Amino acid sequence: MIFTGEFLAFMGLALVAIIGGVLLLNLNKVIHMVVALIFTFVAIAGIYVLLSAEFVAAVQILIYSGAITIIMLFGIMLTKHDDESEAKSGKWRKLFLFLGILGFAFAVYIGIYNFNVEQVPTKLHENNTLQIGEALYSKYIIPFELTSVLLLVALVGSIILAKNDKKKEADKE
Amino acid sequence: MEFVHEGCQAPCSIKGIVIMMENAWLIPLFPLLSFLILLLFGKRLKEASAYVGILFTLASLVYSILVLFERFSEPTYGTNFEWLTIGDLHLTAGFEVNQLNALMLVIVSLVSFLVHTYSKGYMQGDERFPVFYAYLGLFTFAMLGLVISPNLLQTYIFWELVGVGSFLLIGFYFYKEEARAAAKKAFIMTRIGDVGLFIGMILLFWQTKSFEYKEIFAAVDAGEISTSMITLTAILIFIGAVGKSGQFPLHTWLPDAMEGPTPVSALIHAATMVAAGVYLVASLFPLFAASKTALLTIAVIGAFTAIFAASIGLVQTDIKRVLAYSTVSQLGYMMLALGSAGYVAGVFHLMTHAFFKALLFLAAGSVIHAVHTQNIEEMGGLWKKLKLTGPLFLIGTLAISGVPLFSGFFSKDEILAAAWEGGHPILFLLALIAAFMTAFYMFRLFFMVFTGEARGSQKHVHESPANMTYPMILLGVLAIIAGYVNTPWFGTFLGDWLVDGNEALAQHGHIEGPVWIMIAATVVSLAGIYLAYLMYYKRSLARNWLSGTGDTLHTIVLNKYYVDEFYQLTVLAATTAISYFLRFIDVFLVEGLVKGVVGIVQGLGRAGSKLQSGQVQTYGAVAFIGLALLVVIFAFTGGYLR
Amino acid sequence: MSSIPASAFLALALILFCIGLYGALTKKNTVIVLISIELMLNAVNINLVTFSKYGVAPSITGQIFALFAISVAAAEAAVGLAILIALYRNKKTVNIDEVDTMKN
Amino acid sequence: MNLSAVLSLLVFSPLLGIIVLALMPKQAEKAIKIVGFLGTLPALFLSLAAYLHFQWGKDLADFAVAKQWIQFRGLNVDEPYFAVNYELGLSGFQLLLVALTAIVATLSAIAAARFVKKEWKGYFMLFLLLEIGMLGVFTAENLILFFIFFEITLIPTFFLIGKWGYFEKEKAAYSFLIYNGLGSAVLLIVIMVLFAKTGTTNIDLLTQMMADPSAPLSSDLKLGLFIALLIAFGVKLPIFPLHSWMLKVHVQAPPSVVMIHSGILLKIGAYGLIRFGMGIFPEQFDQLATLIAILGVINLLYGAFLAFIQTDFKMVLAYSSISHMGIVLIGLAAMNQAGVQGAIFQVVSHGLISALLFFLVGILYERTDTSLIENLGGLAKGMPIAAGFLLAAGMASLGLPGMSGFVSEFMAFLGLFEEMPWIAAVGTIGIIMTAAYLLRAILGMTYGKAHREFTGVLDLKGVEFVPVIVLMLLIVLIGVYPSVLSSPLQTTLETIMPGLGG
Repeated sequence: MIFTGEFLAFMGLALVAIIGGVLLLNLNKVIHMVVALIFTFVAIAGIYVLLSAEFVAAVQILIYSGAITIIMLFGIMLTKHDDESEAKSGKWRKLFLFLGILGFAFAVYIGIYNFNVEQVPTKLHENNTLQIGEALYSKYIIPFELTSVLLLVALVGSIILAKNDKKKEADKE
Repeated sequence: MEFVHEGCQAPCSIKGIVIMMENAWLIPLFPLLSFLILLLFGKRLKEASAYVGILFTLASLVYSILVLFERFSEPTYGTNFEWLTIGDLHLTAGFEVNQLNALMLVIVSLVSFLVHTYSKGYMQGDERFPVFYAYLGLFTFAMLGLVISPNLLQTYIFWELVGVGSFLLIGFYFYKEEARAAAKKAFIMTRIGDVGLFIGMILLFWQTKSFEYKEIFAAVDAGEISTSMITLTAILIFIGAVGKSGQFPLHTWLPDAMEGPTPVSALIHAATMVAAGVYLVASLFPLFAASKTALLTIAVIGAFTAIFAASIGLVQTDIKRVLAYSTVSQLGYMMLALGSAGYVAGVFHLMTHAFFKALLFLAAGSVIHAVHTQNIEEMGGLWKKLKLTGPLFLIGTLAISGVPLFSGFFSKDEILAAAWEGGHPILFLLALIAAFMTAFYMFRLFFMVFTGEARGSQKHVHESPANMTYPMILLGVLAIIAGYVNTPWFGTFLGDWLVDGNEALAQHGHIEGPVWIMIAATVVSLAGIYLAYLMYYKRSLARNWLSGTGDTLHTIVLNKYYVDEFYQLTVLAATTAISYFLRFIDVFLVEGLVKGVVGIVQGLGRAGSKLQSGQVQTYGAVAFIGLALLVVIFAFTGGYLR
Repeated sequence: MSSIPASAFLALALILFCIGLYGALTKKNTVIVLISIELMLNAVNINLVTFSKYGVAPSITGQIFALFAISVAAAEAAVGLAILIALYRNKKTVNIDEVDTMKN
Repeated sequence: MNLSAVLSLLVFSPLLGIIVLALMPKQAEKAIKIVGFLGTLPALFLSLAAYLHFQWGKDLADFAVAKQWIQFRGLNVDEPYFAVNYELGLSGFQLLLVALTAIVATLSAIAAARFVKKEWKGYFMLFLLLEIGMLGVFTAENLILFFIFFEITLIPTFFLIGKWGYFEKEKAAYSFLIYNGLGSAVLLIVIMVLFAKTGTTNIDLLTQMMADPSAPLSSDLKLGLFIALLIAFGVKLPIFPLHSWMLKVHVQAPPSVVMIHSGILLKIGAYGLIRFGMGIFPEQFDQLATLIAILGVINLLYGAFLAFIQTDFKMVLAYSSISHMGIVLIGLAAMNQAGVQGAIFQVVSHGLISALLFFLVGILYERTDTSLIENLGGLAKGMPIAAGFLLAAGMASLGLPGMSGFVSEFMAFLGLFEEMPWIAAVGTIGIIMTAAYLLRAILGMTYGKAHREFTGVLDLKGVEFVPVIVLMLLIVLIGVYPSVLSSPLQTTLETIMPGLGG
């Protein structure tokens, strides 16, 4: 195995991502968990760069590290949290789930291990954004437009969901 | 439908002109038409229905007579078409006109026609008048169809239809509980017999691969069927005849069937349907003749029924029941004749009996019509009031008693001769005793009804209308002269004709008995009449000189030897017991099974519903663990479960 | 050409996916559950992008799909949060094991 | 002439009715009833046309249709495909059952217009869906397709019983669903094993494959599969002791559904036994023939004896159905042409007769509010026409010659007497018992003293005559001229029989 700069970068980013994930599982305060996850998201953006997907990396930072994390923080702020929540829930379930996930990971790992992927030179890193733009506006135009519809629906839906009850409550009072 | 002419042997195609017989299938069709028309339009036709029925049966009658006359000069005619294909088995339907069939056609259509005419008067005013005629049409159709059937299957089909016709007519007064019970009993009792016929027929089929009489007889002749099989099938078929003809173990329905309207009793339970059993045995005679055991069985059952029913007839007080038991007894005679290989004797008596018994029933109907009761204790002295019915009834009584010169005398004589010649001296003796009893109870009936003082409340006693008396007169004439077609004195035309051209039957033709038999028969019947005369007319002999009312013997006989009660206690009770036992199984075992199944399903359901905590995470966890398990197994085994 | 084998990326994605899954199925706090799901989606995106570079026929499609997945995830997060808030308003809790309306 | 679309059209034609119904307002009672009735007509006309097509001497194979549908295989490219095709076909036997289904369904729609008192829209939609299922079951040439249609019949029936039935309708519906669900689960296992082992679910292919001694199934496995099939269809038929669900259904379901249920759904069991049991596993059938004959006789007698003591006329009819299905088993057990043909005849004939009887019972129940024999009596006075038809239907049911019941009973026994005369002889007791219990029940209701409160009840009227007369005419037609049924059957018999070695 050759320690190229690329490899070192990968190792570092991967480590950060995994540590972020583990912290998410083990931290006690909800806010801390979310913050831990920001590291993971950013690290993943780095991984994308390594995979010659600069545009996706940018989107990743914008949406995950930016938008989604902020949304989650708002969610946390708008609700009450008795933070030492981890307690009674079934130990057995956790154990079984852990074993199951371990088995699953192992099985998939065997698949990955035996999976020999050929590598051919690509031009993905050249004008990545241009390529994506061309593809999006030609081949994937319909899914793209549908996505916009989806986002619109999600926007309207969330507003209604979040708002509707308030009105009712107001009616009650 | 393609008609296959196979019954037509060489001579007939040369002689050619068999127009009447060729279309003999029309004969049963006329009454069927009558049935259908009345069924559909009866309500509108009302009383006019009678004319429809009468006209169609008249057509049948005329046609039957023409066919009979044609049959005198022409050989047997028959034709078939394919009715049902079962793979390579081809079952046919068709018709055949042989001597026996032709004779039966005339008897049946004649009696039916007369009864149709008679009923016009008798049933006057009944609100279901058209229905009655419709039923009569159905019955006549079935009976005529039965008579011309060329194969066992078709015979069986019409055999059952005849049973239904009889069932419907017995239950005609459906609102009477007795009628309902009687109809049900008649149907089920005859069905028991029919099953015998059914089994016998099918067994025979697998022996010969055919239902055709001709082929069966050919196979019997050629010795293709083992003797034991012949005996078995013959006896099974005879069971069918036992059911229909009211022979001993299955006779109980026939007296009860008297709940039907009286013309029906005359038609079905005297002249035609009950004779179907005898007819069946007669038309299958070559089969029976091939087995000594079968013949003996028939003879013994016939003789026993004859004396058994006669003894019950001695004490009955219902005019129709007396006649019913006498019918059973006379049918026993016919069976005895056939069982003693007296083919001609049996058929001959069948014919004469049809006439005089129909006469008796119609006359009895006329009496009932006049006095509105069936109990002979409440009659008496009707001779002067019923100027026509009385003498006619007397003619019938004389004929059935076997008084010389009347038709019954000749046929009964021939049966006695057959029994004697057939080597059954004991059966002969039984028959003789039965003849004595017959004479006695018939005259007892006659004296009680027509002579002496009027008992009971008879107010407006009047003779029946013309359309009731004319049929009786015609039958009266026949009851006198029908015997002369086959007598030892004037030639045995009927006997010779019946067995003509049929080798299997030739040896069972007319039987010339010793003269002493004739004398003995005469003496016996005269003795019976004299005894009845002493007891019921002169009353010089007390009615209870032998056995008073209330005596054990009298009670037993009056209750018909408790056969009904016996069945009630054994067969019916057993059936009910089995049914309840099975219900026990159904309720406890099968339902238990059900409960078990339900329990398991419910248990599974409960266990399942515990998993339904409503928490998405649990669901997800369970689903994922399952998936993981599958994936792991998949990974380790490297593919499908092998 | 890259010196890192594709399996490294796939393995990383697998680990992240498992972490996300464990979190989604065990955490009580609904917000965290939602975030865990986001993590799983991210893991999937890594795979998509990986296969857009590696394999016999690399193409931009993988990245495009990753983009779609991201936008759907964003929408999901928004709706999920809206539901969460509505739920909180009714139940005064964000603990997922206290939400069992499906049972009735 | 290409007729391959006709069959799909035939099977799915009720869909048209469903769509139209879906668009109609709930309250339009009359219009819904008319549409529901019209929805059954295309299938009826098409099936009659197919029958005429056959009678004019054309080949029924013209109707066969086969399209690729589902294909899949394992990860290895060299593995063969597992293909589930969309295959419908029509043989003489299937043709008869399809025609029977179409006829009874149409008549049942008429009956439903009479008997269903609420939520007509839902009723007729489910009813038409049920018809699709039934038509599909009888035309499917493929086990998986068969199974799908089989399941389609279960669900609507469940709702039809559970929603529109009498007092204990839910109980009846559940016991129907549980039993038939179990039966179909067993059936599914059999189908899957066959599929996995042979790679095909086409019935004809399977039949040929099984006849081949080198088939990839051991004889033990085949026997096991056959027994499983016997159980699966035994539930449906039903065979003692799997019958108790059917009693509840017959008593609780609305008359129009019972007409379908007893007339056709039970027949799926018989159809399955003949087509799959006898067609695919002839040797195993032969091995167990004696057992099946005994089961048949048990069914026959058990049903008859129990019918003899029932107090509810519907129960009498329910047990009589069990009894009559015994005759189907008897005919099949004979394993000869007469027996099998008798069994098939019995399937059709009992379909018609029981539809007629249950329709009449429905009428009686509606008019008098009771079906207890002891509460009735003397109905011939108040409603002579209905009583007359009831008696005639009873006569048909007890095997009166000249009606369809006799022909089938006769042939079934004819067949069995050749093979197992003793068992058959015991079975003939059933013939007597049938007469006894039917007469007891029917005479108990129609004859005798008239109950005063029933003197004013209405007789049959108007549209009620249609089902009664059509069914009666068919019954008599088959009884008098059985070739209408037997001629389409000859080819079917010829294809089944070689497998039986007889």
